[in-house]
Amino acid sequence: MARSKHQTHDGKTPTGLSWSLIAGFAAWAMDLGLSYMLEKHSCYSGHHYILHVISMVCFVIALSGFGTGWMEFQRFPASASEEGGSYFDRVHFQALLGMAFSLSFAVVIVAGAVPRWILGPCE
Amino acid sequence: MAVAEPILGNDQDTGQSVLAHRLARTWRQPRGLWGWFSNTHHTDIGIRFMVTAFIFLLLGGILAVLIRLQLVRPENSLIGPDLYNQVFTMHGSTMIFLFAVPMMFQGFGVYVVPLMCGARNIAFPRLNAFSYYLYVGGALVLWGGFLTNTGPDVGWFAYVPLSGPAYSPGHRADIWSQMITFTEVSALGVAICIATTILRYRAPGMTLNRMPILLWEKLVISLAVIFAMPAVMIASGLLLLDRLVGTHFFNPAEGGDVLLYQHLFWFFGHPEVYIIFLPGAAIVSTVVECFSRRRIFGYTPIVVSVVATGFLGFSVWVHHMFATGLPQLSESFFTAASLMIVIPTGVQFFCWVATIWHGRLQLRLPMLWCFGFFFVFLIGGLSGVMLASVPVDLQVHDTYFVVAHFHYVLIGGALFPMFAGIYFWFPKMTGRIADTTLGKWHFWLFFIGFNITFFTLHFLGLHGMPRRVYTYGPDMHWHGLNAVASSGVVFMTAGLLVFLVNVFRSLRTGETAGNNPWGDAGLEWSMSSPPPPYNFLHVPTVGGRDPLWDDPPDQPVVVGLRDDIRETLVTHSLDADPQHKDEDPGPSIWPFLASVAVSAAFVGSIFTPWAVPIGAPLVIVTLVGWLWPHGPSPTPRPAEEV
Amino acid sequence: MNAPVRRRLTLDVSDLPGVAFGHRNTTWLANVFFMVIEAMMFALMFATYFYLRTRSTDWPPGHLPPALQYGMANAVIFLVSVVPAWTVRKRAPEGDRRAVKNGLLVLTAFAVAATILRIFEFSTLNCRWSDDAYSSTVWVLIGMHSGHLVTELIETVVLLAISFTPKMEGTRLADAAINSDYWYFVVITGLIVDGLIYGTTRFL
Amino acid sequence: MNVVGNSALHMLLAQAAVLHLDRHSILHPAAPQAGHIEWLYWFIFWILLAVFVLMIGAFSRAAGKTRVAVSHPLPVMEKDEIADRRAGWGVGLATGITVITLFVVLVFSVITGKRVEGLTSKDPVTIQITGHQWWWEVTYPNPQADQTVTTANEIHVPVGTPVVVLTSSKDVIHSFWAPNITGKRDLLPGYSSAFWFEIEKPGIYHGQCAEFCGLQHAHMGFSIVAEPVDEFKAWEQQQLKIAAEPSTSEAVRGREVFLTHACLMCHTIRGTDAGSRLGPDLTHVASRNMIAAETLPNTAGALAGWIVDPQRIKPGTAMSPNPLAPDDLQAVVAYLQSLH
Repeated sequence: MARSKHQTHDGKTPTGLSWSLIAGFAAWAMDLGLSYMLEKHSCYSGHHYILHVISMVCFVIALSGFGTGWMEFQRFPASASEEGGSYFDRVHFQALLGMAFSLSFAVVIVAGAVPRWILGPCE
Repeated sequence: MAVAEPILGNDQDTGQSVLAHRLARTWRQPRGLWGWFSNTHHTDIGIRFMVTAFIFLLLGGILAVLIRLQLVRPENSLIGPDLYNQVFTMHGSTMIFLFAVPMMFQGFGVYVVPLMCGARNIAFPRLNAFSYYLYVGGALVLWGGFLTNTGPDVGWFAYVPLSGPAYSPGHRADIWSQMITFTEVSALGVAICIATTILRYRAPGMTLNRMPILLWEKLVISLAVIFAMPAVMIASGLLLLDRLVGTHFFNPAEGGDVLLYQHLFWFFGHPEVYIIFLPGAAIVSTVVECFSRRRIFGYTPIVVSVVATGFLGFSVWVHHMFATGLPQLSESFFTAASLMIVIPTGVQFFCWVATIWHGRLQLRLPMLWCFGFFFVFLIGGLSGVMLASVPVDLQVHDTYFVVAHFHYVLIGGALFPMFAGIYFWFPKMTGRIADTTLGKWHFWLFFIGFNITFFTLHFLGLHGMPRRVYTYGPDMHWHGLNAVASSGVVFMTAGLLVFLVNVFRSLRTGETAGNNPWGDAGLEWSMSSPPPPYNFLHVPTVGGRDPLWDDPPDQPVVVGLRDDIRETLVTHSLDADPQHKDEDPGPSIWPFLASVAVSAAFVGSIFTPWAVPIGAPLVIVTLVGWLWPHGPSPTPRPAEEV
Repeated sequence: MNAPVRRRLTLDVSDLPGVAFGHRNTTWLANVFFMVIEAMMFALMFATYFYLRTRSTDWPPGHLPPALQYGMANAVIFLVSVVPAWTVRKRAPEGDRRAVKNGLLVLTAFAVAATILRIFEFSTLNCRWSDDAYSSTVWVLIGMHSGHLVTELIETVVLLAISFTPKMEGTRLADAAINSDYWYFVVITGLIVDGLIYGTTRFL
Repeated sequence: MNVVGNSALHMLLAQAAVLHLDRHSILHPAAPQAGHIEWLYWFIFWILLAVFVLMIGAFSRAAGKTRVAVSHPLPVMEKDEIADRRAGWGVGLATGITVITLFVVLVFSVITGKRVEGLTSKDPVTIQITGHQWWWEVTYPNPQADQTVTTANEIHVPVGTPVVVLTSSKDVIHSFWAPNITGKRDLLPGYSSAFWFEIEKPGIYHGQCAEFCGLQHAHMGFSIVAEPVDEFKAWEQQQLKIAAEPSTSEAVRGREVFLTHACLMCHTIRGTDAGSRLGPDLTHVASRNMIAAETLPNTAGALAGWIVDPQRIKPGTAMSPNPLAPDDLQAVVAYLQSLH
C-alpha cells in the first residue's frame, strides 16, 4: 500500500482552511440572525442604515473566507489529479470547497440584501 | 495465529475459503426468534427498516385512497369530519415519520453506507438495532391509536392551540406527540451510527476528496438530523407538557405563545424536507453515474451543492409562516433564502444532464425511475419558486396548490428515487435481478397516475380549494377537477400492485445477479450478493473516487484484522489512514429489551405521569445490561496512546 | 510496500492498537454527537425563554426571582467537580486504574450532592410550573438539566462499579475519559441554566 | 414527456375552469391587491415554463443522443478532458442564468409585496374580524358603542374605498382568505394584526377559512358584499338599528319561544333580553344571504332544519339541537325571518 502516512506533509499546516470552510456559513447565519432580530430596533430607533451595515459586513466576512481558501488552494497544489489520495490532495480539495462555500453564501447574503433596498425596516 | 495471512497466489482458493469460513463463524448472527431480536448486522437491520417503512407506505397509501374517495364528489358522506381529520393526519404523519425518513435515510443509509465505506458493520450496531425497534414502537403506538379510534386529528403539524389541552381533549394529540419522540430518537440514533461510520469506518485510501457522493449526502443528512430533530422534540415535548401536566408554553392567556410552536416546528420541518430529498438525490447521482457509463460530471460542485443545501435548509422555515403577519421585510429575507436554495439543486440537475450528455446511456429500470424523478421533481421545484415569493404564497398557501407542490417534491424527491434505489440494489440485497417488463409497467402506471392526480391539484388550488376540508359544496365547482384527481389513484394503485408482484416473483425466479450485475463502481458490488455477514473477505483499500472502476486488479487489501473476534478497522476522518482497531460488540438482545422498556415508559406517560418514575429504572436496567462488558476479551489488550 | 510476483499487495494493520483515547475514539465521536443534540435542545429552550420574555412586559411576571442559596451552592459544586473529572480524563489513557477509580468515586459523590441540592432548588424557585409560561420555562429548563445530571450520575456509578472489577481496562478506560467530557457538558449547561434562571430574572 | 402538450393543457384547463369559478379564484382578481399578485403569478409562471421546457429539452436531447440499447454493462468511458471542459462551460452558464433568473424573481416579488401592502388611507372603513370555531364575528368598530355594527359571516364593504381589516381569534388559529380580494391572513389567538384592501368591482365574493381549525374547518365560509357607497351606508344604518318589533302574531310568539328556550344562552338580538356573545349576533339575521357560515341558504326550510338539528348539518358545531314543537319552530323561523 503506497500511502498510509502523510508522506508529503512537509510540515505545512493549512491554517486558513477552517476559516474558509466556515466563514461563508457563519457570515450568512450572522446576517440572517442579526437582521431578523434588529429589524424592529432599526425601525423604532430610526437608524435604518443598520440593516445595510449588517449585510455589507457579512458580505465582507464571507469574502474573507474565499480569500483564505484561495491562499490555501495555492499553497497546497494537488499532486496529480484532484482525486489523489495524499494529504496535499485532500487539503487542496477542502480549500476548493471552502472557496465555493464562501462564494455561494456571499451570493445568498447579496440576495438577502436585495429586499433591504426595496423595503424599509418598518414595512 | 488468528491473523489473516496475506493470500498467496497458488493457495488463493484454499486461503480464501478458510478465511471466509472463519469470518463467517465469527460474524454469524444468532438464529431463531431470540436470535432475530438479537441481530445487529446492518444489512439485516437496513432491510428491516426498508420493509417496515414500505408497509407503512402502503398503509399511508390506503389512507390517501380514502381521502380521494371522500373528495370525489361534493358533500360526500363516505367518511365524516371526525374520521376524515384522523385520516389526513395519519396520512401525513405516516408518510413523513413512518415512511419517508425511515425508508430514505435510515433504510438505505443503514444498508448501503457501511458497504460503500468498505466496513464490516455499521458503527454502534446495537444503537442501530435499538433505533429500529424504537421506530417500530412509535409506528405501533400511532397505528394502535388510530385503530382504536384514538388517532390524532390535528394535522401532521399539530398546531397549537388546536392541539392543546383546551381544544383537543382525550389522548389523540398525546399519541401524535409521543410518536414524534419515538421516531425522532430513532432517526437521531441512526444519524449517529451513519455519521460515525462515514467518518471513521472508511476503507484506507478513501480520503475526503474520494468519498462517493452518496456518502457525502448521507453525512450531510445525518448532521441535518442531529441539528433539526431536537427542534421537533422540543416542540412536541412542550406540547405534551402543556397537555399532561398543565404548563402554559402555548397558552396565550398565561403568557404563552402560539407562534413559538410554529417556529420550533418549522425549524425542524423545513430541514426535514431536505432530509427526505437528499437521500433521493444521492441515489440518483449513484444511478446516473452507473448507467451513463462514465464518471459523474461535477463531483466537486455536487458536493458543494449538497453541503450548501444542508445548511440553507435551516434558513427557510419562516416561509411556512408568511400568512401569520410577520413584518414584510423579515419575510423577504426568507424569500431570498428560499429562492437561493434553488441554486444548489439546479447545479445538481445540470451535472446530471452533463453526465448523461457526455456518457453512454443505458436505460435500465433504475435509470427509468431517475428520468421519472427528473420530470416530477423539476415541476415540484419550480412550483416551489412560486411559494418562496411572499405575495404568491399568501394566495396559494394552505390550498391544494401547495398539496400539489409538495407531493411533486416528496413523491418526486423520495418515492421515484426510492424505486430507482430498490431496483438498483435489489440484486445486492436478494441476489436476483427484478423483472424489467413488470418494472416498466410499474413505472408507467405509477408515473401517469401520479401526474393525473397531482397535476390536477394545482388547478384546484388556484381556484381556491383549501387544504384539509372534509367536504365542499356543489356551488364551489370543484367536483370536476376532484373527480379527475381521484381517477389517477387507480393507476398508482395498479402500479404499486405490479411492483409487489414483481418483488415476490423476482425473489423466487429472478435472474441471478452475481457480484456486480450493473458494472457499478461502488465497493458494495465487490462481494457476493447478498453480502456475507462479514461483508468483505478483506477490508479493501481504495485508490480513487470510483473504486471498482479506478482500482487496478492488484489494489492492496487490508490484512492483520483478527478473524476470531469481530475486529473492525478505524481510520482517520479526513485522510482515511488506518488508526486503530475496534471490536464490534456483536449481537445482543438488550437493545430490543431497552426499546421495549423505553416504549412502555413513553406510552405509559401519556396516561399517568407515574410511568416515568416506574419506567425509568427499567430503562436503566436494560441500558446497563446493554453496555455492561460481557466476558473477558480473548487476549488482554494493552491500553496504548495512539 | 514491495510486491513479490505472486503475492497480493497488502496493508498490514496487525500492529495497530486495539483502543484509542481522545478524539480518535469512535465512542468519543458519538458522545460529541450526543452533546450536539442536547446542546441544540438547550439552545432551543434558551431561545424559547427569551422569546417568551419578549411577549411579556415584566419579568418574572408576578413572581419573585428564584431564591439564590441552593442554585449557587450547586454552581460551586459544579465548578469544583471539574477537578476529579479532569483527573479521570488525564489518568485513564495512562492506564492508572487506581486514580480512575478514586476519581470516579469523588465524581460520584459530587454528582450525588448536586442531585440532592437540585431537589431543594426546585422548592425555592418561587413559582410552580403550572402558574404561567415563565414558570413553565424555568421548570423545564432546570428539569431538563436535572435529567442530564441524573443520567450522568448513573453513568458514573456504572463506570465506578466496573472500576471495582478487572474489566476496567482498554475500552472501558476510554469510556471513563469520555464520561468526563460529558460531565464537563453537564457543568457548562448547568452554569448557563443558572445564569439564565438566577441572572436574567434579576438583571434583565 | 410532452412539454408543449402539458402547457397547452394548463392553459386550456385554466380557461375552462375560470368560467365557473370566478367567485372564489386567485386568477380572477376583483381588487388591486389580488391583481398585483395575479400579475406576479403569471410573470413567474412564464419564466418557470421556459425553464421547464429548457430542462426537459436538455434531458431528452442528452438521453436521445447517447442512448445505447444493450442490457449487459458497457465498459466505462475513459476520462475525456474536452468533454469535461465543455460540460463545465455548460453547467457554469446554466448556473449563472439560474442565479440571474432567481434575482429577477426576488426583485419582482419584493416589489409586488410592497405594492400589495402599500395601501393606506386616513379615512378607511375599519372592520374587526374575530375567528370562532366555526364562524366569523364581524364588527365595524366605532368609538361610540351604539354606532358599532356587529354581524357575522357576511362582510359589507363600499366599492372604491380603502378597507382595513383588524384580525383576532377567540379560540384556535383561523385564516381569513377571500382569493379574489387579497392574500390570506392568519387570525392568531394572542395576536392582532391588520391588512388592507380595496375592491373595485361590485359583487359578492366568497371566502373561506384556510387554516385547519378542527372538525368543521370545511364549513367556515364567509362572503364579502361589495356595493356602491350609498348602498353600503344604507346597509350600515339598517344594521345599527335595534331589532324590528315583530309585526305578525306568529312572529311575536316566535320571539317568546326564542327568549324562553336555549337560543338566548348564546345569541344576541339587540332590543330584546337575548344578549349573549357566544354565537353570532342575530339582530339582523334576515338581511344575510346565508346561515351557518355559508353552509346553508337563508330560507325558512334551511333555518328550521338548522335550528332543530345543527349537529346533523355541521357535526361538532357549538350549537346544540333544539327539539322544538313544530308550531314553536315555525314561529321562531317566522320571527328570525322578520329580523331585516
